[in-house]
Amino acid sequence: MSLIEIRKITKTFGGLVALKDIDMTVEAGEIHGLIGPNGAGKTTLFNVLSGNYKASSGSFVFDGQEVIHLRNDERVGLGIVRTFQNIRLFTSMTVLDNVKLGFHRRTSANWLTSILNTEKVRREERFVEEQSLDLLCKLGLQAVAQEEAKNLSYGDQRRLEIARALAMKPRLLLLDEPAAGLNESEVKTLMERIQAIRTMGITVILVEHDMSLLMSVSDQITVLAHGQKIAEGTPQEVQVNPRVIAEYLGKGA
Amino acid sequence: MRPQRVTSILWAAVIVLAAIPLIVDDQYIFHVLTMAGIYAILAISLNLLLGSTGLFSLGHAAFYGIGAYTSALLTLRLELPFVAAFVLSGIITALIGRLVAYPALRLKGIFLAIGTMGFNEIVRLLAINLDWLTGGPAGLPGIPSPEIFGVVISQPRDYYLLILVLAAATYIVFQRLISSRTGRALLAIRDDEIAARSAGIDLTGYKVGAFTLSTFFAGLAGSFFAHYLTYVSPDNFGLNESFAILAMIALGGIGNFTGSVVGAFLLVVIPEAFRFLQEYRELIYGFTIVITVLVLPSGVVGWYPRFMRRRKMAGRQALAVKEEG
Amino acid sequence: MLSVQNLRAWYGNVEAIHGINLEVGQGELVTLIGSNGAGKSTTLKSIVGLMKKRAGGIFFHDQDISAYTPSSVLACGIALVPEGRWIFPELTVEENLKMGSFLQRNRRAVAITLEEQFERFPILKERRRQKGGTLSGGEQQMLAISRALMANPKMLLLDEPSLGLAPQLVCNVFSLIKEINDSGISVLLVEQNSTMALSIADRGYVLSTGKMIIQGAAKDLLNDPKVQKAYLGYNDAGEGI
Amino acid sequence: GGSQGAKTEGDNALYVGVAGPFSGDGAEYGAMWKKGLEIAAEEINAKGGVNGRLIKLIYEDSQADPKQAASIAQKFVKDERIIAELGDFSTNATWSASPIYQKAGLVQFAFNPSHPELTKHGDYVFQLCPTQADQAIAMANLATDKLKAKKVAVLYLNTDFGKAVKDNAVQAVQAKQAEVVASEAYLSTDKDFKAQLTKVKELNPDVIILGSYYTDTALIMKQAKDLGVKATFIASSSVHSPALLSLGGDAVEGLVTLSVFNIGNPGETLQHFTAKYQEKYGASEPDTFAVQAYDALRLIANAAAKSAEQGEITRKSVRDELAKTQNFPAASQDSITYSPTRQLSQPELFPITVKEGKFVPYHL
Amino acid sequence: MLLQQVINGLTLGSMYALLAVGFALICGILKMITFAHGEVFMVGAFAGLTAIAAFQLGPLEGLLAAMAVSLVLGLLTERIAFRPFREGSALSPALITIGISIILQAGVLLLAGADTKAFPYDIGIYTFHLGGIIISGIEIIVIGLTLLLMLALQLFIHKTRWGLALRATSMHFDGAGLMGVNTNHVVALSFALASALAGIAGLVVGAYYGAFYPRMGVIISLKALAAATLGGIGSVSGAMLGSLLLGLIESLTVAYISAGYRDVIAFAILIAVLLIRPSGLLGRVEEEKV
Ligand SMILES: Nc1ncnc2c1ncn2[C@@H]1O[C@H](COP(=O)(O)OP(=O)(O)OP(=O)(O)O)[C@@H](O)[C@H]1O
Ligand SMILES: Nc1ncnc2c1ncn2[C@@H]1O[C@H](COP(=O)(O)OP(=O)(O)OP(=O)(O)O)[C@@H](O)[C@H]1O
Ligand SMILES: [Mg+2]
Ligand SMILES: [Mg+2]
Repeated sequence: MSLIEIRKITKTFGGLVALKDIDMTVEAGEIHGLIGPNGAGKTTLFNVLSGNYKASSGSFVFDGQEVIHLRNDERVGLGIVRTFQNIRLFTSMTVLDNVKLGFHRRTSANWLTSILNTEKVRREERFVEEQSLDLLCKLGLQAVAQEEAKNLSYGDQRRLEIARALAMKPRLLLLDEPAAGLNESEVKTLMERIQAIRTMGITVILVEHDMSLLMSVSDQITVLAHGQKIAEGTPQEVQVNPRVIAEYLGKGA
Repeated sequence: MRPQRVTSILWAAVIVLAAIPLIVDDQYIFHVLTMAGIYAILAISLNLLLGSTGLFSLGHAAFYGIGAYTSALLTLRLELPFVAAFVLSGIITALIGRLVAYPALRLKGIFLAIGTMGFNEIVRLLAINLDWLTGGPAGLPGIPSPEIFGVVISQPRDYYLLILVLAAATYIVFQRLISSRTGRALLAIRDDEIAARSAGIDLTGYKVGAFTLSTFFAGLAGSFFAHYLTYVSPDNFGLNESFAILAMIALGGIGNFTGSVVGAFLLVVIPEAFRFLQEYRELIYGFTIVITVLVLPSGVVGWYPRFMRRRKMAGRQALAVKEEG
Repeated sequence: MLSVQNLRAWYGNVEAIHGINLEVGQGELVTLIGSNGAGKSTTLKSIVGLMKKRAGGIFFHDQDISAYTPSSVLACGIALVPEGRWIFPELTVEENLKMGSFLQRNRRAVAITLEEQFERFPILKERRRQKGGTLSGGEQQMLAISRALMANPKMLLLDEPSLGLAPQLVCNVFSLIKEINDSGISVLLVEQNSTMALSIADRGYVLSTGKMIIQGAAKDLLNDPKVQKAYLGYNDAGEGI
Repeated sequence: GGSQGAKTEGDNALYVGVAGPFSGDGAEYGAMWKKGLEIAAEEINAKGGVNGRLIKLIYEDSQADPKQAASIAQKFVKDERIIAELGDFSTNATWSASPIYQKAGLVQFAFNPSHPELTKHGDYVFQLCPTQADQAIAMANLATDKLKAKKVAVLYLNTDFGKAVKDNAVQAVQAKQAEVVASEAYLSTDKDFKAQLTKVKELNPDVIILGSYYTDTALIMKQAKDLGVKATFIASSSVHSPALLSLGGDAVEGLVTLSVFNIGNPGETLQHFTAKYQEKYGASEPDTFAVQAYDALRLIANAAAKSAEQGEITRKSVRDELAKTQNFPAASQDSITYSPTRQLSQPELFPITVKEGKFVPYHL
Repeated sequence: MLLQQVINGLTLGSMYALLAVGFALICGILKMITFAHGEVFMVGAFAGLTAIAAFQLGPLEGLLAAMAVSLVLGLLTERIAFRPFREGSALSPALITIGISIILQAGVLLLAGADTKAFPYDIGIYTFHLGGIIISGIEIIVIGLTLLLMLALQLFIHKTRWGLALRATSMHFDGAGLMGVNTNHVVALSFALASALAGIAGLVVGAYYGAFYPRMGVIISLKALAAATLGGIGSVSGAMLGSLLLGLIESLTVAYISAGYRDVIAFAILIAVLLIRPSGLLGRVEEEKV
């Protein structure tokens, strides 16, 4: 049984069919590339998988469990975590708090214990603080931990988003164009980072327009166009697929 | 500000306030401070919705009224002791707040504001119309003074000390909450609902929770008010009251609980202090609101840390330039 | 004709454009390419005055327009087809087009321009009473371009006109852009689809994280391995960056 | 304000606090109070004040808001110069302050509200207006006995005042075997009564009893006229004001009300007051609110003068003397005597009607 | 009686409509709320009344005066309360307008006094009897004038260049700017229209009830806001629909349920409608694209 089984996912907006009968299988520990021209429906598929959008129809089995009717936040509890194409940080909160929020599902303080500030809550809070700082160090953000997130540079914001996602202890990580707006060296470290993430046992689905990045890290690739799957296979297979070249890669390939 | 510093400033403030009766013995001053204390609780609790969670609720006075009437009825009709009525009115108000929250949260932005305004009017009009329950337009007089474990509170000074304890407790509760996991989740919801959901935060659960806690304290404030004036009537809980609480929050700084206390204090004291201006008093009140929002958009208290931060930043930039050069 | 000198722009405190230079000559078709988030849209938005915080010189016909509002930039003759199209969803196609010539007070002149546009885009004529928001992506893109032409601009700025379009529509759009350019209107084209863009353009610029990294004749850029490395990238997947 | 509270040397005036609506929804009634109070104070002071001490008024604007009334009460109570308080306007505002005045032992002379139980909070609370129990019953009797009404409708302001009118009138009408076909409430902020009036008109009552103030009454009768309502209107004493005539125009022709003061055969005090009023404020006639305010301050001054005769003027002595008031010649009632419940012992009401744009005594 | 109540409701609704379209214009363009609209209405009413009473003008000149004063006041409000906060939260303008409304009420109370003032012209003279229903002359004036103004507004919005710009601005603020529209002028224009209508409404309502007083704008503006919300804030036709509906609901509640519960039911219906259609009857629902 694969970790992720997506069957016949369809998503419509009014009359617009953004996704039509998408099937996709992802094995545990895999890095799965998802490509396609602008407007192909990649982000929409992410939204459906993460629970931001309700699928019009179809099924999403995660680790043997049907999760298609679960809410977004409930799926996070199962380890389905995403980043956003248009970065969405908690802009008026500090960098540290942004990462701490990643621990939300992994901690248990409730309204009452928060107010009582019990020993357990304090212990938990210390744990979150340590772990968050640790994560920030790993991503090289420790110096800006007390800055408001909106004051970060674009590259730092991207890294913070990944730090927050990792704090959620994902089993499946959906990365939506993480390299967008990064310079070459940043892209290079990102690539290493994605590989490191894989070694942590996290399955990744990666949407990326940066082909050098995508082709080198992906085990499998699915290609969408106009809301439909037009190809899938290894990077080598996909790169020479004439339909993919025509629809996406362009004749220059 | 660091939590430790907040706590030490808080304790210093409470000690100073608690010492007031040693210095002055003036019923009127106690009365004004007592009213400020009630409004501090109201402003802090509404600030949790408005400032921390980003819910534009304009019906807080309705919950204040529900608390007041509940407590009045529990003591007058069921002859419950004050302590029981006080706690129960908080709980009952919170339950109603919870009930209102579920549908209300479908509304966004100004629609939520208008919906809650409508709710406020409905509650006031029901208080006028449901004579058999609420005493109708004449209200419910003769509410007993609080009796806490055998000690009867009836002097303005005693009321003042009691509300001081309650307001300080409220402040601590909300301040603790907001710096905890729960509070962080609320702030995240205010910043970006979609990102918050994607961080695993149950939006409805937290919003309803915020409504529940906020209305719980509004109910407590209402109960205290009822037993303080020993009289409740529908006039006390109209939209004007909701607007006044809103103004206190804005004056002190949206999302800032210390600010809410300061705002409540200022907007209770300023109109009292300007009583001698007679008809011009309302003008002063209006101008206070307009000018504060224009000049200090982040409030009297919010302004201070921001100003300091700006200076700190300027300093840091100057340093950076030096290093480069 | 258009000259951008040392342009910088900020979103809040974040600098998105770090001082770029760019020229578009009379009747030229120039393309600006670069990866996602490189600052292409920000550049166009700065030119037409949509960016609140910007610095540097922008000259149009030697006139400094760097402090102009969008309205006065348009009055000078520069029209922008924005990223995301910015169609007015509840207005009909015809009303959307009329908004394009808002600065033209003469109703007769507007009617004439409208007819010209309908001739160019028969599909829009068919849909003239339909609400803009209900058009398909391709139709919306045509509407956006057509609306910009309603202002009779001397220069057209296009921000990813092929975005969200089916490949054959993409071809149509590109030949349309060429046609517009041939009719004497200067064009500054921002594109993701760089191969297509470079194949119709006279000259090209490559932008990366807010800095201009390469510029030159379109033909040269098309075959420049540096461009492919910086932007297209996939050719050297094996080398590993 | 400590300086305000302290007795200052040389100022031995007698201070009277006034708490009422000088802004907000009831501001126009507060403005009328001021007119009556000013005349009373001037008169008393012109005669050398009380026992050589001038009367001074301290106005505080409560907006008839219970919460503010309580604040003002605390303020007045601690101001030792104040010997009595006048106000508030509504029962709500009065009641919210009553416990404070009562506990401090300062007279709360709520001369305006007419709630039958207004004075129940204690022996420092006094009333001047005939209660709604008295007024409404008199109105009902007028309808059933003199006008021989078989069907009566009641339209009332949804406050304690209006409700008291309604409750008592309905009871009294039914006691006389007449039918109450409708009783419709409205809010103090309402200005549109057409829906209520259309409904009432359908039921075809002979008499419509109003529990309203004069502004509402003028609007109600204008709209009734537009709708062609034919019934006779009987309203409570609060409508006796020239403002009713100017606002209502010919629509209020034929309105009957029971005034608290006798315009047909005015006593000496009333004549005197009317003259003063017209001299000071122009041609128009005084209204209920001004007349009662005038009486209220004079009653306080009288009680103070009486206590001065006995010894010192204290808050307590003022209360005691006020409670003992007997046959005091007033403008509203020819003679005022207080009952043990600190209400008028035998209030007299004077039927008047609007005829040719004027209030005239009503005779059948 | 039903028909008569319908007429009553329509008259009331027409008066709400004159204010409600103002809310629709302002909230539609700026997505922000004003609490000073009722006072713009009230000040207009007093301006008209003063013009008529003090300068012996006719009712039409009075209307012009009311319009002019309200218009200026509306533009001032926009400058003080809205322009500085275009991008910020809707809370600041809400608060400032609350402050402004307090100031205006207090100001008029000081200048004009607290007493309710009558309208110097008698306009209730004509009444028409139509088979048991009675319609007064002023009712016809109120409904007629409202219809006329609404028609003019609709024509302006749908047939003129600036009307088009106004609609476009409400749909896409920056987009309209890009088309060469001076969006500041459009915002000012919508405030001017809203306020001028409020001024007219002020004098008309004051004359209709024959009562002018400083707090005359408080309740009617709250109702108009409710009506605009009911119809879908931002939609001018929605505001009209909402107003007429609210007027009808009110008079029918009084007729068939109870006067005391009139506003309870009116607000309950408002909330119920919002729960079913969170953007009102004719409002647009926008799904946020992630
Ligand atoms: N909330 C929405 N409402 C209406 N249409 C939507 C919505 N979200 C997405 N769409 C449409 O669905 C289609 C697919 O969009 P999507 O964002 O998934 O594309 P994508 O493959 O991620 O493209 P890109 O590479 O540009 O990010 C587009 O036509 C888009 O306009
Ligand atoms: N409204 C905004 N607020 C804050 N940052 C922004 C905003 N719009 C763009 N940015 C940032 O500015 C930088 C440049 O963005 P821009 O939209 O100009 O890129 P682009 O080259 O047009 O990319 P794309 O190909 O995705 O359209 C990016 O880092 C982007 O995240
Ligand atoms: Mg995408
Ligand atoms: Mg772009």
